[in-house]
Amino acid sequence: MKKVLNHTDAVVEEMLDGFVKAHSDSLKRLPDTSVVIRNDAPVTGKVGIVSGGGSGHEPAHAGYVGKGMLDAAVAGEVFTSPTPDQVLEAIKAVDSGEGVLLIIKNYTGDVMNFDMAAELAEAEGITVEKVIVNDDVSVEDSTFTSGRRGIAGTVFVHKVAGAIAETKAPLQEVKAAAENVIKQVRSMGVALSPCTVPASGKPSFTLEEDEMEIGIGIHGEPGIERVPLQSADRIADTLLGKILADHEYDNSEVAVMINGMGATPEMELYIVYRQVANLLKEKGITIYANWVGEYMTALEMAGFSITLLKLDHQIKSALSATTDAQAFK
Amino acid sequence: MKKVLNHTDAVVEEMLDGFVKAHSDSLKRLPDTSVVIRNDAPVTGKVGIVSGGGSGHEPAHAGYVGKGMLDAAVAGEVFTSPTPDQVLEAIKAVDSGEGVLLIIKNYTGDVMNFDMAAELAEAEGITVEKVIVNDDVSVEDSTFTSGRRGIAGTVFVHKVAGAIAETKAPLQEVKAAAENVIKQVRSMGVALSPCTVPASGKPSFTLEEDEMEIGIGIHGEPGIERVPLQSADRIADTLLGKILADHEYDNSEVAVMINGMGATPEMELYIVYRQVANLLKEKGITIYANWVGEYMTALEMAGFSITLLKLDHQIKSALSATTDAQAFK
Amino acid sequence: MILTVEKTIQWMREIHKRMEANKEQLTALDQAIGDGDHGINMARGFGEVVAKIDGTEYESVADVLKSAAMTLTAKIGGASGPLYGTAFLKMATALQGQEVDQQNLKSAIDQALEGIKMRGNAELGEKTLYDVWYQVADFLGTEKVEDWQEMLEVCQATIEDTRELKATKGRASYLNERSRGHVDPGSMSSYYIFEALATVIEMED
Amino acid sequence: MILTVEKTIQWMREIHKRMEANKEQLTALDQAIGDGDHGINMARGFGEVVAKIDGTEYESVADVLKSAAMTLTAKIGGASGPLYGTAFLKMATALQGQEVDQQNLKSAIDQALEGIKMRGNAELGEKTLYDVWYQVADFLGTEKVEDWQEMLEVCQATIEDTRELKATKGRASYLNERSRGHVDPGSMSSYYIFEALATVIEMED
Ligand SMILES: Nc1ncnc2c1ncn2[C@@H]1O[C@H](COP(=O)(O)OP(=O)(O)O)[C@@H](O)[C@H]1O
Ligand SMILES: Nc1ncnc2c1ncn2[C@@H]1O[C@H](COP(=O)(O)OP(=O)(O)O)[C@@H](O)[C@H]1O
Ligand SMILES: [Mg+2]
Ligand SMILES: [Mg+2]
Ligand SMILES: [Mg+2]
Ligand SMILES: [Mg+2]
Repeated sequence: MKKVLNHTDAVVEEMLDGFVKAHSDSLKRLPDTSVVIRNDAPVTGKVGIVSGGGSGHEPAHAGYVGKGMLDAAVAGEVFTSPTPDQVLEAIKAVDSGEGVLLIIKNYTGDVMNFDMAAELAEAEGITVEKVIVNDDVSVEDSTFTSGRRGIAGTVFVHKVAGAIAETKAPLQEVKAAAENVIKQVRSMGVALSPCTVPASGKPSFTLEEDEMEIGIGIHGEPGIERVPLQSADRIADTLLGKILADHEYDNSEVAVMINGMGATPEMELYIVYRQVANLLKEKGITIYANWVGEYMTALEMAGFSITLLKLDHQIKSALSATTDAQAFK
Repeated sequence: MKKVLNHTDAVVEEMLDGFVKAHSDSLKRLPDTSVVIRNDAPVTGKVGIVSGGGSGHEPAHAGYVGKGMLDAAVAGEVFTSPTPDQVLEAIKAVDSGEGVLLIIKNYTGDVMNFDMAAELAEAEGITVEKVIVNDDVSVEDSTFTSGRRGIAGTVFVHKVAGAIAETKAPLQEVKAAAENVIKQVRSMGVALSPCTVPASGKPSFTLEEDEMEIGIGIHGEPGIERVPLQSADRIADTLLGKILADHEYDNSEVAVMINGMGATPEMELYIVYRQVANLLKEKGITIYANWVGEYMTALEMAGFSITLLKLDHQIKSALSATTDAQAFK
Repeated sequence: MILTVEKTIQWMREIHKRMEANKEQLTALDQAIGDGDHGINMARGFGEVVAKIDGTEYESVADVLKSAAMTLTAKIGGASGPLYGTAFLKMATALQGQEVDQQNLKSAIDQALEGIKMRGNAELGEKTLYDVWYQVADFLGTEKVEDWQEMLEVCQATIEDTRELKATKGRASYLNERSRGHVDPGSMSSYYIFEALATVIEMED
Repeated sequence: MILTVEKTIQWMREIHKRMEANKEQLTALDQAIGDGDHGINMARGFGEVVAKIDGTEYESVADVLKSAAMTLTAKIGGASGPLYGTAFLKMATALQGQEVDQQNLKSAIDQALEGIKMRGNAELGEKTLYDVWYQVADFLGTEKVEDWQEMLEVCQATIEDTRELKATKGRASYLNERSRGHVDPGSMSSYYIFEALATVIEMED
């Protein structure tokens, strides 16, 4: 394992320390927690928005804290959902009396820990609502299983919910906006190389030079299928094909995200964007806005995901609203 | 070699195509060239600013094209300086009659190709000035050799020159501002893994699990010294130590850039930033602003560089000026 | 009385030892069908449990279990944190004010099982740690245990059974058919919990 | 007359063949002390030269060289593009309106050498392609060449000499002492240029 770090069990601590040092003009850390919040939280009259999850997905989640996006992000250990007490601290710190929305990615661990935090917060008299993001079309959508994972599409949920909350909309409205995005967003990813959890020191899997994993999540886990390495255009065809087959996009406007998993050069992301743009044009789908870069990573995994968000009037204006979150522009 | 691409000899072409597709609201490509320019170029009354270099350094250089930064970026093949005719096209396209400043990184190839372009442009009656960035303190500074390389500090030169040019300052003033930044900026980098030029298909060097290269450039070249892998804090100490020894920083204000080389997770960059901030604090040097992320990469190399820019009033206000360049915020 | 305060404390220490010793194994199992943090999580969690215990006086078995539950919930995170936290909390509640014999240990584990089910929404055969707790509860209900190693045989068989199952809950479920052929990491860590339990129960007082 | 239009065209083709055949070797040399693109650059550049030549009629040796010069400058980039572009342009200028014999070939290469020096600012012994051109010019001035293979022996010895030199110009200079022990990639590509030249000069008309 080759990483720039000091102690494998201090990575989250030191990263958060560096992060708030770098952005102390707009953010701070709640003392003795792994919670990063807006300097001005709680914002009077505004619904608080809290997200978070395991670390290793940087810039998620602290990079999305800021005016117009999250009020707080809770960081767990690498790839490990944060614990209920940490989430509770975040909820308490951002509640202005208008209630708090939790944006949770659909992983058993995240759901359970955030649920417990919500129960604890409710017991303290805070109104809490939750939305669960499950945008990964590579996973079968079934009520008998844990369902689909939440991956890069989560960033759009942050953005839209954050923008709506900034208008001082009530909790139910903010929640409805977030759920609308969740209904309209689909993603799928591919990995060319694994990643290494610092405390483990071993790569999450091994791939031959000519293999890739299709349908991966954001935790260095194996994907749905191991297939021969293909050209950028063919991979884009496959991922986009799965996404388009999963939702009704005819004549629609969309936002596109090409999300690097950590080690994929921007050069390659734009080569993928090119093909996605070509394919969508062919299909008569209009790209209203795009994001190409690293938004929801898996440490130093090589690979990327494609996210398509089908737009309506509300989502469009929320995407265009300003935010001073570090990692979204 | 595992890369997301179609044909190894089409990577630059397809990347540029994807890039301008993604950002067509503010940029375009000069037809049949590898030049990306602002949609509104040439801007009347404004000095034009052109930079560029080999590809593989994304978001450099096209990511810095925009209001308040570059008017045009010229892309060469991967790690290969662009040719004079391409640079000439860029110069011609951005000259509004106020002259053009070329921002060149100090590599023999870049210097020669941009020089030839400048000669051709002068022959067509365009006033051209050049500045040469050489911020890499790992290289000995000598008049008998090619001197120091230009690396991540170049981005600050783009920003400051771009901001000054945006105020419609005359060419000499823009040039002087750029040269002032060059005098005040120092950088040094480290690599934990090599990178692979697509057309070559072979990694630029091999490193053992417990080794790193200190004093690397941005082309996957070996560094000044191969040493055992060290902790984040010790690496930061070494790089920063070299930088601080090279210039007078007492009681000064600085801008800091922690630049990922391509595959280094943001987590690690913030762990480095933390130590840099601690060290500078100890030394009584004030951080006025910081940039942590990928600004000048070497494909998928793992590693990072530290850049310190000593500030004065002009640089400070130029750094704070707005820009709509994709990759700078 | 099969568990005393001292033995319960010792139970926690024995669990911790096993989680440390098998950290890599558990993590490797989790890499195959999960996200590769299970051993790290368990070692960290029970490390914290032991650290907490070291500085505290306890009145009852239930107190020790409750303390462990709180620590696990607050220090593990992920899926296993809430699940084991809930399991130990339910055991603590079940054993409140009681001395521990096989019978109320069985009730305690029944309660833990209910807690796991409530939290994780899993059923038998979904390739999760629920499977191991279910079979242990079942085993404790069937006969008077003389040899606690028999409980471990039950666990071992269950773990082996998880191998060929298709996961339908937890992270491994995303792999669908590809989840077959690998032992469930959480079932394995549960095995170490019961192995530690058998060890302390069989210890001389 | 040692070079005709046809032979000059053939020279370009022979160079191209060699650059393609040795693309990996040149790139590997450049990986050791540069940025690993030299073989790719040279193969691309002379590929373009040949493509251009295929569609064009030439009147004179100078015309062919000038066409090659323009293409190299416009299609290679990096350090080698301007350097080889300049070298061929200077040769073209020197040979303008002339038939080519050893004497004016020598003058042409002298001019190329001056051009390289002007562009690259290198001197003898700085571990660059300048070294090879310098020794070739020197060799052509000393005696009437009967066997063109002798020129290649001179080149080979020079390349070998670059191995132990410390680079003070170009990318390899950043490596300082670490640049020793590796042959200069540009010197190697220059060798192929002169090897191709010897081949066409010795060809039957
Ligand atoms: N819904 C569930 N019900 C019961 N146990 C579960 C459930 N989801 C996961 N588990 C257990 O948790 C284990 C994984 O724990 P761990 O790796 O620590 O958490 P995470 O999956 O969040 O990384 C699995 O091996 C499985 O036994
Ligand atoms: N200043 C110089 N003068 C003469 N030759 C040079 C100079 N700098 C570099 N070279 C030659 O160019 C070669 C490198 O060419 P190439 O790899 O194509 O360009 P780059 O260094 O820009 O990647 C070196 O091996 C050397 O022979
Ligand atoms: Mg986990
Ligand atoms: Mg080069
Ligand atoms: Mg796990
Ligand atoms: Mg080179």
